[in-house]
Amino acid sequence: MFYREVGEFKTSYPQDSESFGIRLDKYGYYLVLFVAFALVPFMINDYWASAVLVPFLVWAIASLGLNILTGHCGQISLGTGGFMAVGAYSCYKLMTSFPDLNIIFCIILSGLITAGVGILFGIPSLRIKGFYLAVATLASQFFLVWLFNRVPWFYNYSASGQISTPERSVFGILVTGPNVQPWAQYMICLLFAFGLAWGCRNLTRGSLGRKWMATRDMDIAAEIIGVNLLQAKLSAFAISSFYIGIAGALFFSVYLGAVDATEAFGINQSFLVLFMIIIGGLGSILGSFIGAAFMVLFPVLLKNILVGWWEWDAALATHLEFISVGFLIIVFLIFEPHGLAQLWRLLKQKLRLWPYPH
Amino acid sequence: MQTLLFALEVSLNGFMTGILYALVALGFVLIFKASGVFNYAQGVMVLFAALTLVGLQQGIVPFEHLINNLLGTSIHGFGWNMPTFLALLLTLLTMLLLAWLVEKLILKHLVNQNPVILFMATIGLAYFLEGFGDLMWGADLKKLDIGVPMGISDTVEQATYDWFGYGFFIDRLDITASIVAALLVIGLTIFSQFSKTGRALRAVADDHQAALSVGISLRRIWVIVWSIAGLVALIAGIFWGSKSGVQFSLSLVALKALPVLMLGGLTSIPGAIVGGLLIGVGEKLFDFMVGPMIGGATENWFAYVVALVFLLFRPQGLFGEKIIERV
Amino acid sequence: MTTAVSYTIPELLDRNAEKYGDQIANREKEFGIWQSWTWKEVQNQVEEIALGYLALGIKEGDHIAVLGRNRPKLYWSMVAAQRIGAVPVPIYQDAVGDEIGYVLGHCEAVLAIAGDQEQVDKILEQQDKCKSLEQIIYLDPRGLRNYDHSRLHSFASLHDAVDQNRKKYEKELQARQEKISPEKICVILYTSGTTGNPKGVVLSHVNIISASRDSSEFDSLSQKETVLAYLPMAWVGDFIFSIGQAYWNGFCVNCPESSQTMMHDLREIGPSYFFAPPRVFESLLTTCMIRIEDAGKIKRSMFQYFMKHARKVGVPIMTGEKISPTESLIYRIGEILVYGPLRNVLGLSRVRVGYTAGEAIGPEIFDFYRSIGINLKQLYGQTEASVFITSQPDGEVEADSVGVPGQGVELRIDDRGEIFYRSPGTFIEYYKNPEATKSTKDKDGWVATGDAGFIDESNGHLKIIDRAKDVGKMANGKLFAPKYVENKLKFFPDILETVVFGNNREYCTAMVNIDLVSVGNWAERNNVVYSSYQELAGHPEVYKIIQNYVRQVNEDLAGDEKLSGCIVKRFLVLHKELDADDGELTRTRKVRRGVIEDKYSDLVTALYDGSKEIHTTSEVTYEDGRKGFISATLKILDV
Amino acid sequence: MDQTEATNRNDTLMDIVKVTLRFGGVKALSDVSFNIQRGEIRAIIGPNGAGKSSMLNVINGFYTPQEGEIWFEGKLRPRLKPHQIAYQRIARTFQNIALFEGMTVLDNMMTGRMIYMKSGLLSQLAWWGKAEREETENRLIVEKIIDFLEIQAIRKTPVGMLPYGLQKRVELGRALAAEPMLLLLDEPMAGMNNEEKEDMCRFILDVNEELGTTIALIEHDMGVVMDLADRVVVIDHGEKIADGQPDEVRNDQNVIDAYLGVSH
Repeated sequence: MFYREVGEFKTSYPQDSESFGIRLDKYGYYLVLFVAFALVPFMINDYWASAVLVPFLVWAIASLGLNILTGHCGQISLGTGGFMAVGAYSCYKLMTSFPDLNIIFCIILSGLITAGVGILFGIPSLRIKGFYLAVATLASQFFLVWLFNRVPWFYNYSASGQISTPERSVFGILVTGPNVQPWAQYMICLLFAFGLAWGCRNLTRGSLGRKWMATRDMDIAAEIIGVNLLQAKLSAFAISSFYIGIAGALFFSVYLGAVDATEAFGINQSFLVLFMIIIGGLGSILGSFIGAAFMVLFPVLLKNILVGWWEWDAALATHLEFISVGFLIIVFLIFEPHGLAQLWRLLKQKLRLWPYPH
Repeated sequence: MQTLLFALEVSLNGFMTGILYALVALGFVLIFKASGVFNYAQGVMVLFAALTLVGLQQGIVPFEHLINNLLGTSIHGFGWNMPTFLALLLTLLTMLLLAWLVEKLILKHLVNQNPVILFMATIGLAYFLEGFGDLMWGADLKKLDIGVPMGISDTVEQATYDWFGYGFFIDRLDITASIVAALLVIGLTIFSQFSKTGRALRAVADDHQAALSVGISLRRIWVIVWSIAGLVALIAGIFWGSKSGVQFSLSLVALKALPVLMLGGLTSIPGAIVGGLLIGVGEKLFDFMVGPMIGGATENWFAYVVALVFLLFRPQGLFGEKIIERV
Repeated sequence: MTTAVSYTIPELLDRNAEKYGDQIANREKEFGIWQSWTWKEVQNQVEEIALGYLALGIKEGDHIAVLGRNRPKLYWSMVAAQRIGAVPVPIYQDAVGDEIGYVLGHCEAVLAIAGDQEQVDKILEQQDKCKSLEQIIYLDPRGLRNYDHSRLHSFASLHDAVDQNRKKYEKELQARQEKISPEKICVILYTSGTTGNPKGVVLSHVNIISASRDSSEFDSLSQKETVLAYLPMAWVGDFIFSIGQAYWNGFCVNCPESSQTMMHDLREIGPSYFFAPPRVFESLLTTCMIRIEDAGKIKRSMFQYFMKHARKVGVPIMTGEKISPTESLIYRIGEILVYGPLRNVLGLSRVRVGYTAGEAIGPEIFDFYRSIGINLKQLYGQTEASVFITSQPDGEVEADSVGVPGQGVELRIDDRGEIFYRSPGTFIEYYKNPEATKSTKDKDGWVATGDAGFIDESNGHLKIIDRAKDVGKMANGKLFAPKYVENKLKFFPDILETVVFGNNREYCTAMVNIDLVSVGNWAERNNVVYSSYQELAGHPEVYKIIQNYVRQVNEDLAGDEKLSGCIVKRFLVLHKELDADDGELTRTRKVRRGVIEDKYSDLVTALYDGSKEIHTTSEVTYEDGRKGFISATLKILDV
Repeated sequence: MDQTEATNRNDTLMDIVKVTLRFGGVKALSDVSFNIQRGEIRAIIGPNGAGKSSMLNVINGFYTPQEGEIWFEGKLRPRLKPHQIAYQRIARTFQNIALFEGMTVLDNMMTGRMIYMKSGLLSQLAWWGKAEREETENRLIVEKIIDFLEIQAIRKTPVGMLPYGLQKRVELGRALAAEPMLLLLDEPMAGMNNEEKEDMCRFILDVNEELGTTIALIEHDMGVVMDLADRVVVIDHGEKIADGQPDEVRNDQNVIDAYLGVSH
């Protein structure tokens, strides 16, 4: 309805493959960026940062990562929590071992370390497919969390077994530790989320992205066309883990500040991210963000209503959250397996064709 | 000698745990064989069955927590205990109802979908059931006791002491569980080999299309297998619940049936049993011998890592059928 | 009188290359994107082609036939021909072999430029009819690899031929260019005509350029316009828009990727100046209505509500009349919800000036487009006039008039009602056909249009009734204007084509062709099963629908004293579509009344002898040129 | 190998020498030898289950024969993985369409150019330099094939939404995108109506003539094979029973016997 595409034409291939090819979409995208970068930092307060925006951005990064592996490359993983733990503990070890190293590099290096671990656990993917692989990834989940719990070197032999972040700053602005400003927390996560989403878009529209999707859609045909399946799958595992590792590092260093492996990176986190991409949309960057927003906002909303307004037990709210999430997953899988992003696409399609129905 | 005997005792205990793993795995295999659905919710079904049983038995008012919050009342149980037999029966009925609902509300709408989608749907179901069970019966740790013999078996201790000079501590519950599990396996085998429904079930597993074309109702079969899986879950729930109480962690233990399955092969009933025993004994022994050196609690991951490594060399599992790729 | 024209088309090209050098002159969607050429590049391209012609030995005054779909290279080929003093002769690309053979032979073309293998095949097939034809150049090499290349050249190979002696050809080109003058022949366009062989209308540079200039001023066209070239290149309209006006104003001409993607490409380009025959507007509207039918109930009723409102106030708004604030507000809401989006999906959002011509357009269709805010106008013209005779100025648009005479055009209507005109665009002659020239154009330059009409005294607008020779008398002396009635019937989307009979008879009758798309859609929605066009056409329910339409038209006619004799009493639905390949329609899809009356004489008899049904057999030509027969029993219904 | 064969090597694109393929105990191919000349259309025919598809799978490396040699471009081909064989510019289509359902026609065909795309991870991540350049260059080549196959109107449609006949055409397009030296077509006309078959025939001939691509195809429809193929090899029960011009093969008694009882 709002689209006026007449007179929008492309005169070169780069133009034709732009991410936001329609003018209106492009304006919308710029508007979102403007709000996110120029307005929100001035309006944000502690509650919004810690309850909504920062977790949203961190989970969005994790969703982007899992979506590369599951949505684009078609390999199911239930080990997201474990890989986030690798990111978090790498970050912790890097921060404490090299206090002079800029936190940004620590986070990126944590991503790279996680990528390495991801490759290791991705090796079976060549021989194991489908559910078998899903179960195999559970091994990484349980093994890694156990590792960080049981080997004291990882938590610097601290008495509580927890790790907690030292204070670090970027350009003189504190970004980690208990005294960090909400807007600084938000901005660093936003920068990572933006940069990684942009990179994800570039990867998935290029030859590597097509390799992944070909592997997902029909692996035998892909191989015969010249896709080295091992390379395609391992690269998906590596890059996916890179993203998830960064999410884990941010989760620990910027968001929570102190974590315990079992609680923070348990199997439920793996499911949480999986649900984000199912509800948001498999194979969609936008979907990763929508899904993360939904899964972060939904419990907050539920809690606010049930506990805050109606003064119910918090435990009850948690049960209801489980029920609703499970229910929603089933509903989405039945009615829209491509998630909210697909609904958005359909809506957009409708608006573009308006007043025609299809 | 002492260590060896000790290890033997550990193995025996592992063997008993393995039987429980096998029981849960059996539920998976049944459903997978008949419907191609990899039912992730099987573990939660175990928890749900146990919760329902305890709740009924202890006379907990369903949703009492919710009702109290909604209406401002403070109901706390009916104030009586239900006879175990009746509670068992009602629980069984609940599991049958659950099977019927699952077919009606979920599976029916997902026929012909990619198996991965179905798998994810069962994860959703698991979440739902977990929340629902807790909402209905409360999330606190409950003790389950339906009169299954428990405690260390004196007979075994005495006997082994007489033989080896070292008394084995074996829980009577485990012994009972083994016997029941064995009976169940035998019963299921007889059922699937000789009953009409059982034959239909196997036909469906072999070839969906062919089964449909000879007039076997796929949906009816699905209800049946999910019901049987519910029954198996109930039995597993009883033993496991009696052993370590009924709580959320029960579903995590039940999750271990997954690597058991991988090891045994997704479609094989004997595989589930052998796999369960191997994992049960393996993880106990590993923790006993290697655990202390690397920090203990290796039971958390041992099963998964074994399955992972094993699958690398034999992707179809111990008893699974070899996958031939075609173009 | 306007000032005389001192340019030729090639000179305009040079002027544009200088004036608008880096502006885009042509675009063509190829390989998924719009490839563009600036005026400078076009100038180079044209020069290169012109040199190529010289290398092939084309002499001054030689005729070069051009046939293929709209592509920049073909346009350049025409201008290049003019550059060396040769004359381009575009030919309808969908013409069958015979017609092409006739034109090639008649104009004695020495060179033919063909778009692709299909066109090359048609030319080669007709070789014996055009002995003068020496060489063929093709654009798309596909499928031509194994052809005998002694007389066949690829477009690309011209370049090599030139390079062998570039200096010499450049010098010759220079000499040739100096010799061309505005009075020389610019193009020969063959008009299909409703009877007989096509006639070659000879137009000079003066004709083309003055017509383009005057019409551009009339609509204040500028260098900024964008047009989509999708109508046949052999049609005078396309020549005027895509070469005449484009070169005069220096605006950009865009060519679609293929005929299937035309609508999509139209939307991408978003022309500001758009021309289409009524048929195109009709089918656009039909598709639009069919697609709306599929919409949900709420959306459909919303659409209908706003369209009703637009019918009420849209046209007055267009003409600049005042309307009440409430109505204006509703129209504005409609603009957001329906009109704007609709223009967008039709690809007409940016149309500043839109024209329809060639035939009468249904008032409903015409008003539909105007009411949603598209400045659609009508003009009246002919090949012989370089298109423009009359056109509607902005703000003076009516569905049933064709506007006022353009700049420099004089009009005269004789006592029989036939329209005559004289203008700077008036053609020189019919090529090699002095008799026809003489009977059409008198020595003072007045040209007979063959159309009957009158000038509305109130506003000076010309109104067309019908072909002069087709306006007849009923047996009772009343006026018989078949085209008028036919058009009214054709305004119903279910009716694709119709022929009305009644000259010198007691009453009128009609043959109807249903629109397979529209009626088929109806059938689908109403679960009417049919296996063929013939079966659907003969369906009793379809007959009922058509009967209903005829009744509506009759009511209209009865209201008009002059035309009350034209009421249709009996009709039948034809078992096959009237087809240009069978000679029943012209290439521009006008009905050939005489041919049809002869071919279906049995049906005409039956329409008047009171019989309830008739068995008939008729010849059809398939797409590949084979012929066959189909027979059917047709019902005849009294209205 | 005798002298005459050796001199023929220049015109021979592929030489299949005594290939035997076994699955467990079952012999799918036994001792099959034939060659494919440069620029020809070579048909492989035979009754159902004769081993035609296995032959194609051996040629493109999906199956590795237990015995025999494959000479490609005058060189003995070592044991290679299927994706390595793709780099030798052997492309194929599949009997049951094997397109990437979740991708558009354009992306499917761009995937066909996989073997030419070599930009590094960082370049792709930033969409800068080689990655973007490579994308544009390859897009142009793919667009030319789209033009060739006359599928401009559907280039951005997800393949899952296309009718069967068009999907087959897109699959041919994907194979052509690899600019193959040897194009393998596995029943390119299976399941098509007559009009679609005619179109496909024309495209195959055009590919062969215009692009000069050597084609080996399996086809069931004998009429089609006789029209298209330059030479035909007939396989039955995993063994070669005839090889030669279409006319010779048609009149070969072995072939007639093999086809007896098979409804054609």
